[in-house]
Amino acid sequence: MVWSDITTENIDPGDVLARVGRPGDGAVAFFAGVVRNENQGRPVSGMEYEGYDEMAGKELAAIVGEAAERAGGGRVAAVHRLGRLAVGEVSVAIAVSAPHRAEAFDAARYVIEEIKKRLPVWKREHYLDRDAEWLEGHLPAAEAK
Amino acid sequence: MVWSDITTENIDPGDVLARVGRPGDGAVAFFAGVVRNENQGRPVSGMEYEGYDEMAGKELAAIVGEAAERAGGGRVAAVHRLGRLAVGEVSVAIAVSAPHRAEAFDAARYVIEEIKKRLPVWKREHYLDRDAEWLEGHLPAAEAK
Amino acid sequence: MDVTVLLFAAHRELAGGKANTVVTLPERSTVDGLLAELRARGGGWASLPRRAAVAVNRSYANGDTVLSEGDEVALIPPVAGG
Amino acid sequence: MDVTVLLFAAHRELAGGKANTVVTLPERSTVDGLLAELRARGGGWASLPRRAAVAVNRSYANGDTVLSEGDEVALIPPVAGG
Repeated sequence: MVWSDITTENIDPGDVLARVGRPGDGAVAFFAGVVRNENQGRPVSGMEYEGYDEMAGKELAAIVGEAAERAGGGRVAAVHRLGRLAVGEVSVAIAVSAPHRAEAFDAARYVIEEIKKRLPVWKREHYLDRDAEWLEGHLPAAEAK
Repeated sequence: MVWSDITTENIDPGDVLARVGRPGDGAVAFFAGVVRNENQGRPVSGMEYEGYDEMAGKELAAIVGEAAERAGGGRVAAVHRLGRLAVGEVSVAIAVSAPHRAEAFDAARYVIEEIKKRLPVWKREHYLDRDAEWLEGHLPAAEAK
Repeated sequence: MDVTVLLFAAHRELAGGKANTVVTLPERSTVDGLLAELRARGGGWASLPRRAAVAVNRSYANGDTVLSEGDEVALIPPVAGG
Repeated sequence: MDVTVLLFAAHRELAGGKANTVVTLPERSTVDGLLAELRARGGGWASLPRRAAVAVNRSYANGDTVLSEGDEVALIPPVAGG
């Protein structure tokens, strides 16, 4: 079982956790990314996430499918939020259940690392003391010259 | 901030998650151990956790303190349940928040690995098709001859 | 043939705020050919980063990927999700 | 001097179901001395696993830890929490 979504709604970690788990699974791993109140010493007032919506949905689905396979057929759920988020709000949440803990941790970690590498999403940090800025990101591996 | 508990009550992952997180933390990692419905092919009806209660509380507190230090002063919460648990019930839950994801994952992983190595807790698996059995465990490092 | 070019985030600002634009290209143009064409427009387009990932019809593609009429070509700035 | 020995899980069953027992030992006995004394009792005690961790007053201790009057000595079977 895999589930993924790109949303502009508030993310509830409990809802994401509730999507995984089955009688043969002994381990549940979860990760959430949260908007911080500072970045490299600059006070932050919020974060604006822009996405290439349709491709982001397809790419996130591919990532959770790969993660489920790595977790030996474990259950994987992931959701990424777009739009303007306040400090403390959840931007991404990932839940994995698997028979054993190593698989669950590895799959959850895989999903967040792949999101950072390949999900077509960008973020613009809003500061208390200066203008907003697009943050430096990772160039996806498939690269035109 | 650290929090830990040994309990005979049902564990609610949302309660444990709610104990971590602060404005400077961008990452939340969570792990839950769940009673499986089988072990090495044998159908399991439940698990009975016995603990050396007072020492388990002290040892779990030490583990979460070590984890918080590893996570650069991150917040760490962990709870272990004792008593008779049904399949699907949560035996242990760990939540960590930290500025960045590597620290949060590492600290959560540290807590569960140390629990398995040193928490004075034992489990007796109850089977559908035969008598219950104490499971093989790990000998804590400080060892008498 | 015509392809639709999508721009996002910092790229969009470089190109004067446009989110997408239709570009007419010779048949069998490649992704690299399209990028050269865009940069040749000058202005903000000239400063489109030399390093850019490209997705054709919502899948990552290479510079030598051949384009077809109606393709949706997205220039993907370095991604920063999570 | 008297120390209280706590037994858990499989150990408790080896020792006839007793969760704790008071043992009288010579002054300055060690943890290893206590274990030898227990095994010498025969019956289930004789089969207490050769490899056992020991906690004295709720902290892990070594075989050569010296015991004192009133100590709480727990024999810790291989642990299996989580």
